[in-house]
Amino acid sequence: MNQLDSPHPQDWPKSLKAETRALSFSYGSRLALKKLSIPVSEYQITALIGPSGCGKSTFLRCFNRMHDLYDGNRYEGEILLYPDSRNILASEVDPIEVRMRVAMVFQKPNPFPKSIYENVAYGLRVRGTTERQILDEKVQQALRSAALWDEVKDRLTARATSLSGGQQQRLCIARALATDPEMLLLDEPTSALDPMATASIEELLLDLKSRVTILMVTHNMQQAARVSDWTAFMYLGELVEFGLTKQLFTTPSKKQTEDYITGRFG
Amino acid sequence: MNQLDSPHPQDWPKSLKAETRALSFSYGSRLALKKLSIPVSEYQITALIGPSGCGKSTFLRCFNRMHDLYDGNRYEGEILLYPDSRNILASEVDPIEVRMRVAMVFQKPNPFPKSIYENVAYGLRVRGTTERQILDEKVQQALRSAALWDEVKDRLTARATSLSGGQQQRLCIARALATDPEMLLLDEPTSALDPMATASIEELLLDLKSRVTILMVTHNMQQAARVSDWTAFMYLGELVEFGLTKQLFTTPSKKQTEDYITGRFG
Amino acid sequence: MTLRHFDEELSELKTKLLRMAGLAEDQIDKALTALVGRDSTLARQVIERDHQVNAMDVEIDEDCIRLLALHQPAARDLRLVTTAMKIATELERISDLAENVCERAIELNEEPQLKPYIDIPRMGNLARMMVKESIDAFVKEDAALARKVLTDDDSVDDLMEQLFRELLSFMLEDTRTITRAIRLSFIAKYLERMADHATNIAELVVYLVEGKIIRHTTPPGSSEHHLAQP
Amino acid sequence: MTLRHFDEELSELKTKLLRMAGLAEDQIDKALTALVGRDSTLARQVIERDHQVNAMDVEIDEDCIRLLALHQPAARDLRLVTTAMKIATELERISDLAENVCERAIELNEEPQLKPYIDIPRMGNLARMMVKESIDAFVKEDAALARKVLTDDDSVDDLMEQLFRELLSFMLEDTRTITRAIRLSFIAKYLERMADHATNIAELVVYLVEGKIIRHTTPPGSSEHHLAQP
Amino acid sequence: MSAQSAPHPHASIARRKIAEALFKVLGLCSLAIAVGTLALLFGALLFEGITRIDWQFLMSYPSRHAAQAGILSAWVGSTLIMLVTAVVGIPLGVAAAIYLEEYARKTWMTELIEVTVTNLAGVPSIIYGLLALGLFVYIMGLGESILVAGLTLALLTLPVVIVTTREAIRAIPVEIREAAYALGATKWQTLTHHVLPYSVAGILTGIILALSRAIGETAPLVTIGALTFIAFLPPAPVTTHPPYLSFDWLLSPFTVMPIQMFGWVSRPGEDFIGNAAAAGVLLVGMTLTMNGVAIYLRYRMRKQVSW
Amino acid sequence: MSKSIVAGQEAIRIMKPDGRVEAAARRRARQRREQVIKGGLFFAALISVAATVTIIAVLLSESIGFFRTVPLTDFFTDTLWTPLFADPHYGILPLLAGTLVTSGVGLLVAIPLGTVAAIYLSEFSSSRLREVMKPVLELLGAVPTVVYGYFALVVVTPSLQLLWPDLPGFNMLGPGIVIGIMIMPFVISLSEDAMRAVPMVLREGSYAMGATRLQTAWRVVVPAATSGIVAAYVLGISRAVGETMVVAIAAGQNPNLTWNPLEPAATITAYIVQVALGDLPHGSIGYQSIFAAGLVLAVMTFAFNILGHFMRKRFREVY
Ligand SMILES: Nc1ncnc2c1ncn2[C@@H]1O[C@H](COP(=O)(O)OP(=O)(O)OP(=O)(O)O)[C@@H](O)[C@H]1O
Ligand SMILES: Nc1ncnc2c1ncn2[C@@H]1O[C@H](COP(=O)(O)OP(=O)(O)OP(=O)(O)O)[C@@H](O)[C@H]1O
Ligand SMILES: [Mg+2]
Ligand SMILES: [Mg+2]
Ligand SMILES: O=P([O-])([O-])[O-]
Repeated sequence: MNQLDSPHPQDWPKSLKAETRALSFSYGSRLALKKLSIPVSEYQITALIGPSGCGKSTFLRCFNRMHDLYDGNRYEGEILLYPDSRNILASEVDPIEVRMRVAMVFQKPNPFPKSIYENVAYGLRVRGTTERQILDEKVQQALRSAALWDEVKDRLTARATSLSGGQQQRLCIARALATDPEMLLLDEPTSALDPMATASIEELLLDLKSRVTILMVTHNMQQAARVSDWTAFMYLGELVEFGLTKQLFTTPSKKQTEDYITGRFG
Repeated sequence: MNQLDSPHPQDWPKSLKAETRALSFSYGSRLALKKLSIPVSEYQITALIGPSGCGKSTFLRCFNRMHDLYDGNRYEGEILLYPDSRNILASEVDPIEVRMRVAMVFQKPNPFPKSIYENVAYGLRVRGTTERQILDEKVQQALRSAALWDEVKDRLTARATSLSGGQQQRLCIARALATDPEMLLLDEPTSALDPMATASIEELLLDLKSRVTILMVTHNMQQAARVSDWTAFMYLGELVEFGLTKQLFTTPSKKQTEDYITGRFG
Repeated sequence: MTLRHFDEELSELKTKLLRMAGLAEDQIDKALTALVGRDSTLARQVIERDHQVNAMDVEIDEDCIRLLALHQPAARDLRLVTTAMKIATELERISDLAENVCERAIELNEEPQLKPYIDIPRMGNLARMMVKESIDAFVKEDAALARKVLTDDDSVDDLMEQLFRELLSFMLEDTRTITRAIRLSFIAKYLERMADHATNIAELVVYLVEGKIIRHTTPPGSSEHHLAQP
Repeated sequence: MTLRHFDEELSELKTKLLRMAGLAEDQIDKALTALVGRDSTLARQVIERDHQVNAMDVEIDEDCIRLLALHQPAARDLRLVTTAMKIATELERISDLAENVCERAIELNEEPQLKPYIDIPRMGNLARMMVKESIDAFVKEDAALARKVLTDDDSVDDLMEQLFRELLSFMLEDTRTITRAIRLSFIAKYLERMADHATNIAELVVYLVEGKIIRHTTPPGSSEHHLAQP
Repeated sequence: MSAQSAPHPHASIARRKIAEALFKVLGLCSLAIAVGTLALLFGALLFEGITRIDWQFLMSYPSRHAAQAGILSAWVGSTLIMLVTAVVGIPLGVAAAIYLEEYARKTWMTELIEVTVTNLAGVPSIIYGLLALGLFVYIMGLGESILVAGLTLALLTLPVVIVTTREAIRAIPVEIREAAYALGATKWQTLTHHVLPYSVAGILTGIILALSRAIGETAPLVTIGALTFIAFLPPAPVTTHPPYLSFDWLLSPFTVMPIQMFGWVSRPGEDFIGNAAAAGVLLVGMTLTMNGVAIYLRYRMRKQVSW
Repeated sequence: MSKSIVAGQEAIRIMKPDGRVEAAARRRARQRREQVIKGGLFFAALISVAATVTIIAVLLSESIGFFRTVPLTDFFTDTLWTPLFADPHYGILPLLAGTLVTSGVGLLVAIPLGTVAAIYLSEFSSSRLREVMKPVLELLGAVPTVVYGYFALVVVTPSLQLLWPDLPGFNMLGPGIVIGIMIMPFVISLSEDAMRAVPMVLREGSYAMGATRLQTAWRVVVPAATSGIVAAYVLGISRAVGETMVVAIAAGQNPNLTWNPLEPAATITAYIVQVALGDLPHGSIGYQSIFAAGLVLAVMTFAFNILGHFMRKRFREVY
């Protein structure tokens, strides 16, 4: 494992769920990620922070090969998913297979304009599950995990778009959880929400981490500070510093990190 | 002057630029503001905070009668603009006249798709100024005030949309300043910007307040805390608490305010 | 909605402070026992244990810094965290003073007892009570209880002055008692300082609850007018 | 880009602390002059002035809370603010101790001088130096200078022990000197505490600069082994 | 406020307001012309034609005598041609739109397809007539038949279907697609589970608009040699013998309503103007009904969808 | 992987190491299916290219015969178009003139009225009026052209004759005006779209500066929407040039080299209709002449369409 020259070298995750090794990524000829080696600690929350355009979203979307949907994108390096140490960027790996293991929640809540129930059940249906009983059970379980069950249990057939923004985002989390993913990616999951909805999502993430490994991007440093266990600070497609959140926010080892988190960047 | 039952009654602004008196506002039949009496202190920054939908933007937009652009809106009560104590909501007052005194900057930077120069000169042109020399002078002065002159002085004829988000927002501020408004309204002026651009706008506002009275809405409590002198906390169209920012954020007098600023709302 | 996780951290912080306070009280208690019972072994244990309190001070300090850095509390939450940080320092000082008492006790134990200790344990217990009550006030966020502690401080000061006078008379009578009397007067001074620190904690609690800084508005407990002209 | 306004506030905070430290040093200085020059008027002035330091303590405390609440600093900024808050408390204590020195000086002035004061002013000046240097270290954010202060503390402790021994011999010789000797030993103790507080400040500076809490890792300056068996 | 740049704010406001009032009058006049034309057109058609519309008019073949002439063969022809157009044009158009929106990568080929689609949308209909005349009638030898007419109109409506379908599909936010993919859905699943169901109202609107345009087309059908005088019906598509279905009607000659109307308009003399107007009333009625349905559908859709 | 293995989970875990072989087979099947679907859709998309190519091919191949007989110089310089006469002339100019005059009249009606109406609808009208006007304009655009031809012949020209009593029954002015009204909804709709696409925040920005509605419309909205509005004009021109039935019915069918809209004349489209209505044998010069005329028309409209396409694309990219 590539140990960064951190002042706290002992503070490298003990148990990994995933890890990138010299991951580079280009949009066409534009190199957006430069040899990133970042670990993702199992059953913890890892946050990616950095100025706009530094490649946080790009990095995140490598983990479920979202970039494969668009032309001209190129990965280099590896993303190993543990425990099987599979390199999910390998050409013989089907992106769909990766997406079945690694779920994602987006910046803007994006429920399907279907019923609440069908939204949550969708991942299962795509995988071919049709038995009503399994679906019911899983949907309920996922909604409970997303702390949404009590609010929607009486209107599972209502349109998902009739929910409030915060509820929609929790629904999207429930949808992602319904298929028991090994890892959950979140790309600025609260940037479209008001402070109260944000707080409830943050609470939810803290609850969820006992069950699923979470990798999240956030624009909001305070959010990373509040919820994450590990933080990676990126700049211009490169990793500047990775470490325990509490260390990074109190005693960062790099001047650049210090400047960024105290708002004196650039 | 209507003194709220604040624990610090001495902390009411000394010198007012404006003041609402029992201001109510309805969108059609929907009552959005309920008898608000809020002072706006001269040459200081007053921030409006509160949960989404509490009526912050609605309140702000009363000050330049933006609501007159749409049908079915109804004001009640008064907004007095000092020193002349004119009630700008009076039916004989032309909204255009109000807007010539009170400038506004919006949530998303909205430069006109014209040159940088023309953007700043727009307010003057609208008022009929055509002399090149006056325009040149005013444009430069406004760009300097908005801390943008050095960045754009060599490309005044470039398209405003070619600027970065933060620069665009400063351009919008320059545009608003070019006509020497008495008061500047800002509706979440940094919510579309990244943290660095946000910081530069905040610095700018702090610089500007020696010259113009500022009333701003912000979603971001920390921002209100950082930049404002006075804060009004609104909820469901009503004023919950108004006071010195430093008091409101350290020792609010209302439980509701306390809960909101510590994130325990609702 | 509540910020459950943050609230949990805050209550954990309180619990830690409570534990630290318990430890500090116990240090006072044991120091007094060691002194009164002339038990140097116990005294050494107390000295030994001070590092635990020190460690908790550092831990609480780090927790507070972390909470400030990661959660950026405002209003009451902020007062709670900064207050906790300061209370930890006070408790640490109290434990230090208990250590000092023990040091003197050990020295005293090498000579015969000067006199039966009556006022000293009373002072000590009063100081311990004040620590306990101020921390209770903190945990319950009870300003009234905190204000009560402030008045207790006067009794400690009175006791100390009485003790000083008594010790002075001993010294004047018999020069062989001087070393011991001085040691005892230092112990009295230590106990008085403990009470002062408890007072500080109580003042912090008032600030926590009411948002008002009241220290220096009460007559300062540290302004000593003991040893009034004999 | 820099956060100009916030940086201004931070440097204002530093300036305030510097002013407060200057005041505290001056209090020490004046207290020593009053003591050595047997000038009760000056001593009373010092006691009178203590409230200024207290007021600054409250002011800095409020400033820090305000900065924490309004700007939510992180990393070094956060360390700066919390450190400033703690340093103010230390300075306030130092000024209190200067006040205590003056109280004893006034009492001493009502009797003939026991002995020419040599070690006491030396101790006092050393303590004042330590305060000055620790605050310099803070303003310059200079950890090396702060570490130097930590070593100075030992000299103060040595001086104090020497003084205690000397005072003890006075008392044993002549019981009429006891009251004065005790007052002087308290003064010595106060000065030693000042040095300890300066040490605390220095430790805070190291934390500010390096992010490491070093207090309690150095042998505690307050663990007193004076009054070694006569 | 600075006094130097705007010395008389009230005067300036007043002046600007006058200009504004003048412009408003101008705008209302322009709109009035458009609406007035429509009203006038309806009025004229109804005035001339309403008396001619009756059962007999609907159920008669053309005739040399204006009073006996009817539009039976025309509306039957129109209906059958629409059937062919719909069957051929809709699947192709929708499929092409799906390809362009969902599958096409940014290549020169895609760009070419895009340009040709927008170009075809603007090509005069008579050019389609020439295309059909050259290709279907002569090269493929399909004659002046219903099939050729249907194919021609299918080609003509293809761009309309493609453009409106694409717009409907494009209205589905990319987030929805990414959500489906992120859950492990394949492209086809994403398409059939989400994209098409959510855009069906928009697609339907496009189809109706395309057919309403086709039903009024005259020039291309004239060009391929449609006759105005058809006094018989095409063979019935349903027969009494097995296999009960017949496609002979596809190759039958035809006329359609707009051609019938054109025929009557171009005849010298006043007699047939009434017939022309009556056909016009029916034609306009049909297209307006179809458009009305489309407008209503779109209105419903707009109200419903909130992404 | 989450610890709790609940019954039924196997169904959805095609990734489990033991299920990998089966998953591979399923994956291949799935990928094959996706490929087939993609191929089918691509074929459908190609139809439009094929149609364009075929149009060009048919027009070219049929006109080659024509241009073997008629030299290009004659075609573009001769001032008579009489292919069916005994003394045939093949000068396209009269048809071109007819086309240009009718479209010109149409544009003179459609562009000013359309632009003003679009600005009015987008910037001034109440939302109620807009909601009513948009569908009305759409209906105006949906009326079959043959009906407009009837309207031009039966209503417009007689009305114009009240103004100019010696206006012939067939003339270019009447159909020109009707073409203008016909493409007006199109111009209004496209320009209004372009103006609507200008974000509301820009307008509010202007109002907030103290601008009136007209100033906002004229100084901010129209400049911002320029390329969209011009694209509307260009596509409108293409429509006008290709319009057939109105002119065929109401402009007369005599090729007549004149720029005077009060005279009757034939347009390219009208000529094609006229010939098609007759019974010309396949391969005859008359038959070929309609393809030559069509080629000219196609070239013109292609040019406008492609120009308009790129302008619209540009304005769409801005917002
Ligand atoms: N589809 C794309 N094609 C080309 N370049 C892209 C694309 N998406 C992103 N980029 C570029 O790659 C870089 C990294 O973008 P990315 O979206 O990952 O940044 P980010 O850190 O997530 O920023 P933000 O905080 O604004 O979301 C940026 O410079 C961006 O301009
Ligand atoms: N144009 C409108 N018509 C009807 N109701 C409106 C309109 N605009 C806002 N409202 C309602 O008025 C209330 C106040 O809205 P406003 O936009 O002022 O809230 P806000 O405090 O600015 O919220 P946010 O922080 O989300 O911007 C809300 O309930 C909103 O739904
Ligand atoms: Mg708002
Ligand atoms: Mg200690
Ligand atoms: O530590 P103190 O000097 O305040 O007792």
